[in-house]
Amino acid sequence: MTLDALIEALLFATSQPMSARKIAEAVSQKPPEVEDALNALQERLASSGSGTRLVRSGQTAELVTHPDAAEIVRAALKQELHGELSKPSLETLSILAYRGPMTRPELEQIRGVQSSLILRNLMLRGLVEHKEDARLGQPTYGVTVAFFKHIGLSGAEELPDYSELRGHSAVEQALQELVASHEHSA
Amino acid sequence: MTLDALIEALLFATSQPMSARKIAEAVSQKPPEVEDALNALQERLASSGSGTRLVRSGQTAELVTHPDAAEIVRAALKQELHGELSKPSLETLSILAYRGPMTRPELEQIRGVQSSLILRNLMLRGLVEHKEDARLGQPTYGVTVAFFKHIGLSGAEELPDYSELRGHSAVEQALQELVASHEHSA
Amino acid sequence: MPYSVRIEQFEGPLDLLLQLVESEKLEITSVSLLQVTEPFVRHVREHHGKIPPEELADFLIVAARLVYLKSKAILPTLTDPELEEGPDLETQLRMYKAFAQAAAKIAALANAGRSSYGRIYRAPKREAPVFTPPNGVTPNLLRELYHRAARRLEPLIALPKTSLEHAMTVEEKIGQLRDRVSTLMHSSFHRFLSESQNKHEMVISFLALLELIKLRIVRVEQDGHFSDITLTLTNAV
Repeated sequence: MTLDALIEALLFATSQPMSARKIAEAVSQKPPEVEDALNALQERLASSGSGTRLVRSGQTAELVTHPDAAEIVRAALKQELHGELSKPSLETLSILAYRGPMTRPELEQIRGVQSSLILRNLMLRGLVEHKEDARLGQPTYGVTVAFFKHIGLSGAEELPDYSELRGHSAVEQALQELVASHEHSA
Repeated sequence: MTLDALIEALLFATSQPMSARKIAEAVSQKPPEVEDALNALQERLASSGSGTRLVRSGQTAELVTHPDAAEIVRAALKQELHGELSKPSLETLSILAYRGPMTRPELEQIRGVQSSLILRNLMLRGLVEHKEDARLGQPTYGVTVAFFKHIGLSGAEELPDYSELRGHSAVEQALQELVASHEHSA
Repeated sequence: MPYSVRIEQFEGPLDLLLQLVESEKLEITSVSLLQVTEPFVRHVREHHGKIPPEELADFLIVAARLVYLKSKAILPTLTDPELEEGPDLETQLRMYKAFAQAAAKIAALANAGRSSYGRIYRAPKREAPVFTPPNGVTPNLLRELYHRAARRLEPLIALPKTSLEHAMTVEEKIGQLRDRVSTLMHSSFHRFLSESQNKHEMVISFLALLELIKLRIVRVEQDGHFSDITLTLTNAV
């Protein structure tokens, strides 16, 4: 059995998002091999006409249903449509999805407004989480697999205009100046 | 999306065996079409190197993991049940010990993070259980007597600084905010 | 009102600024920012009570930076390191706009209802409920973890109060200023600013000054292009 099939079975059985580290432990393989296998799995599901797909956010992966099946699955699970996201929520989620993981000051630099409450709110809803890497002595935040499931994408790369916004020069400049002013005041 | 992919998504998400009749209802198709699609699904999974397969017995169909992955899958599930508790799990346990029984929104209000997976895991391990009283239409959770016994206590009251910490003012206020937001949104 | 609800009701200062620039059909430039300074300040003043306390300071800071830009246009020697710090407002607004547009696309995705769903975990039937306690958990560890979680909530609960302390009300400051102007009659713009204790106070002083000029309580006089501005109390009071 190929490693990607083995990982597929593992994600299927545990029925929850799993970190690459945990997957690597479970299948007794090194992280680079797991990374390759996750890519292969994602590719195979997409090209073989599967009803499932792999969603990834940062180091976490989950096996989920294809968005084309959303209506039928929702009806079978007797679930209601997700509630609408408010404008500040969408704004925060977008910034974190395109540019995350980032620290709270970095997020606030872009939004121009104090964001601890909106972050808390989104964490309570499971759409945002602490990511492992800290920067400037601050925790970083990023969107979760649940966020991508909600909007029906398999990961950040599928976001509209991803590469353009990811490398937006104004963003780059502003964040660099933020780092500089931090160092200055430190 | 093909009918076999749609059925795959359906079986995947509901996570249980389904009769052909129920499948036909869910996808609004006639039994012969469903029969054909189930055959197609079975064949696709077998030929595309999937980690899952379709098992059919009599009139029911179920998605399961490939037998070649059985050993790894079993070990991973066992690990989840017997491995070390993560920091977030331990924190959840401590909050439920001091402040429980409480609803999931109450727990999340204190932790500031969505906690359904953690609760599920703690319940699977017999450390947390549903308690009898429901609040705000939600079930409540508390630690089990077996867990208290395991750490050498006969109940929550014997926890260090129990009465003082149970009524911690920050916790109290956070929970009041939750009630207020309920009333507000009602 | 609980903090969790209040946050959803008002959009931030950059959103307001962008809406003003766009409603005037302007490009984002330093000149267009000067053009929307007045409506921005007016909006902040009119919605003062509706802006969540924890966001008020941010609205005031943007207002202050706008007024600062405008003041610099008439008083080129004016410099304030703190208000110059970080990316300029124009850059910041452009960046904000890029994400606001992306957010609209994300909203369309979210509203399409094309969500993915994970599996529902169903425990194998034959396995009876197990009890698998963790190793090394002691009552004291539980105490420590619970206490830490409770402490983590404290800044959040104090937030509205600390934010309000941050953003002293403009009205209060206007009162103070009015008194000061009455007694001094002449007050130098530079001195007025240099007496501010910190950035927030300076922000408020700026707004208050603008307020007073608009209400024709204070008259602004400047002898030459680069000389200091003199504030004079008018007969209106």
